[in-house]
Amino acid sequence: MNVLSEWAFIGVFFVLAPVLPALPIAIGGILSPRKPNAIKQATYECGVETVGDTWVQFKVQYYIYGLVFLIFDVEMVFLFPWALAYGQLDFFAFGAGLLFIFLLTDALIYTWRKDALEWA
Amino acid sequence: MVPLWMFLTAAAGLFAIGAYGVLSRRNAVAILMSVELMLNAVNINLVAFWRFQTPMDMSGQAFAAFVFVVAAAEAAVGLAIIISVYRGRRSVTVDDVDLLRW
Amino acid sequence: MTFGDLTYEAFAFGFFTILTLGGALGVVANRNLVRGAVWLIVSLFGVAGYFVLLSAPFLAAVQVLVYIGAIGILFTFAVMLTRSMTNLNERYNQQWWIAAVTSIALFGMLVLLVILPVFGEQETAVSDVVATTADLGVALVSGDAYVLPFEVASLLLTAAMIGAIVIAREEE
Amino acid sequence: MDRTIGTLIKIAVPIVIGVVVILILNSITSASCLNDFEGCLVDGGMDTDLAGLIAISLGVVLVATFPLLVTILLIWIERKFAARIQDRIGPNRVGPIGLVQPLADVVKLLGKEDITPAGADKWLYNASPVMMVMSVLLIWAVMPLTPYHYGIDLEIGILYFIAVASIGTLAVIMAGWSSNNKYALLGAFRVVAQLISYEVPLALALLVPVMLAGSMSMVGIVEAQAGMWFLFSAPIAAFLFFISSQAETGRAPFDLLEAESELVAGYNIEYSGMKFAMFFAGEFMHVFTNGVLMAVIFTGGWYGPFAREAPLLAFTYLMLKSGFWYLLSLLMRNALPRVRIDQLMTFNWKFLVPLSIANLLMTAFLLKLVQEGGLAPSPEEASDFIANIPQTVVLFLGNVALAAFVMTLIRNQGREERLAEDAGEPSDLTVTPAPAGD
Repeated sequence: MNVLSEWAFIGVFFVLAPVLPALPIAIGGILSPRKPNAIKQATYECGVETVGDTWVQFKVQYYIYGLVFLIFDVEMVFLFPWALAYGQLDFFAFGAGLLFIFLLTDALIYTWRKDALEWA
Repeated sequence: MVPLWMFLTAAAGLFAIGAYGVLSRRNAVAILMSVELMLNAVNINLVAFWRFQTPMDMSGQAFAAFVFVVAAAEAAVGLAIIISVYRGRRSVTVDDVDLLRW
Repeated sequence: MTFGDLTYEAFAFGFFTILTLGGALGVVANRNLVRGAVWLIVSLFGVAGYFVLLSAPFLAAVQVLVYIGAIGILFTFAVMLTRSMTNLNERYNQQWWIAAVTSIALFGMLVLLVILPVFGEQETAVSDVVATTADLGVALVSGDAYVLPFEVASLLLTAAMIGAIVIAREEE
Repeated sequence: MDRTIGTLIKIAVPIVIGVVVILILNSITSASCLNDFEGCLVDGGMDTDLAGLIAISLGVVLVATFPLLVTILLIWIERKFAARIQDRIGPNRVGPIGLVQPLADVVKLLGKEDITPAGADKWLYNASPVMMVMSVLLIWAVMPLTPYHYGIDLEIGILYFIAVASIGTLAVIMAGWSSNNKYALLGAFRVVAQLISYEVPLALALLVPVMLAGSMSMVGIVEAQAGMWFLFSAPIAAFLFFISSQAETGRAPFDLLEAESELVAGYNIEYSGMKFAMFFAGEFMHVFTNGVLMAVIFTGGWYGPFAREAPLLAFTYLMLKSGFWYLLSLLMRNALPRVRIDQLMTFNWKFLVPLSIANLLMTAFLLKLVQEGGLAPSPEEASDFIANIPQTVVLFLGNVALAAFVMTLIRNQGREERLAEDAGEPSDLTVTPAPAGD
């Protein structure tokens, strides 16, 4: 079970990592004065009263970036084992990887020509 | 070592909760989230059987990787459809989207 | 340092179950969909913990990277874009109790048919030799194993990307 | 004359102190109980698992507090460096040369009042600064500090690093949403769009060292650089990793995170006191961590003459190399103007991502060519310098060719645009001025 004892370190790290930054925040919470009043807690709009609640009509652009990132992220899932085992593979593996990457670059070229990646 | 049936019951529970979410929620995005849960339950089962039955060969991990691809593609296209439905109908609750053409 | 005795592992398994099933309940029964997305991310962390317990570290890292890093963010964007984050009072449709009954029946059926036969004997794994990520890399591209699904997966991703972009930005 | 002696002394004194400290520490670490702490506990009558757990948590505390302490020093270095570039002195009142200034800042911040805005989402609001710092701290779990002292040698080191970096993106979304402020939400979404688009070239650039080293674990990558640093066999990948890791932390020219001209100072507008300080501590630590990662992945981590015999000497090599990269990113931060959001996105999707894909394919092809042609160093002589030279020359030339090709492409593109501008009609690729809307 060597895999598990390796990850025990990571498990303890995941437990301790939030504690270390939370410590100063907690100390700050104790030491600092606590006098909340309505004006202080109003949302900060450069001094102007807030208008309407917190949603704003969003552009689809954010979704397009998230989508392209998702597709390239999943491409990463396949490319990491391919790159890892690349030493012991032959030219056929390079061809398979080339085709895999070529198809996804083709999708990127499509989005480029359709100007989907523009910010405006 | 945690026995196999514990993993299977947990995955079955996750699958049932996901099914309940799909069947009962009104908001399309919430339904898609529950579908993601069901896909995760399938993934747990795949990896659990791979670990207990045949840890030597690669079938389990490869299958789980392909489930990732399908889940990602499904989430991407599903959310795109929901966004364009929202643009057309200004609401995402599933009951309003009843006409075949809008 | 041996770490594999039952108490620590069972404790870790219990913690991850709480994360997964609690997150799943949060996704199903939340008022404000952004918090629903956060519950989904919590539940996906639990599933990543399962993969670690099943000694598949590559899948655990991929789960965090793909699901939480990309799909979680995509859901948050979609929730913002469709303005469904204001707290929805009627979350469930009318036949929610039928849905509840069917899902409980589904869970019972799964337990009866799938888990009972396996209940007794599968206490420990068949062997501890676990295939590594390099073997996955070799398997993904070697002729006799998974090279065809490997290429079809990239085709599927291309089609999903182009299709989603065409649908999403239809009006400009 | 006495001024030069004064400056000489000022330089000599810290170096002497540094050497003395290294010698003392070197002798301490050979003490028995420190080396085998767990054995110490077990002899003291504790059952093995509890001892194991305590040894692990001690290791975790040691590995996690190092970056936090270094951050305090970083704040001083940043302010001094920025001051010197703007031709002023920088903090020098508190302490000998302003060294105690960061501690004074921390004490002041501890005293500041934490105002939680009305209608804020309590749980997410408090969790996001902690998650921001956590996502940086977790990277240090796999960092190989010396040949024998490192957190843990994970078999999937690099993938773990990218996965943990995406938790930082989540922290930004949660901060933007939970502070119930329109502009914070807008700022958070612009920053998340930047973070996720720059993660694509980062991951593609990291594929090249994994391919060269044949292993994903950080310790494996450092060991694979015994013969030749990856900086020389994959310079374009190093360039891509450096640029996208700068953008990933929201520093230097990609400074949208808390730019002054930003919408009301970006997503951390509703935070005050120690929570606000945590966002900045996370950012400073992230920049230093990127410097150390640049050193570990591309410039041979702790490798150097006699690195294996004296672990502390190896550690100083690592710190010198990461210091170099860290100062380079500081220089970029203080010298370059800020990039507008649409130029930022066009730069990434139309230059970095295609370049990283071309670089990956070119390196894969050349690596296969070298292996077939027999130029590659055989495994047992992989660590001596001479055997690595043929493979590195071939890869370096490939990188130079790709860079030359890309440069001519850009030059023609620029010339075509100038011609179009002279002829009066704008070609389709000129960068349109910033849109009036968001």
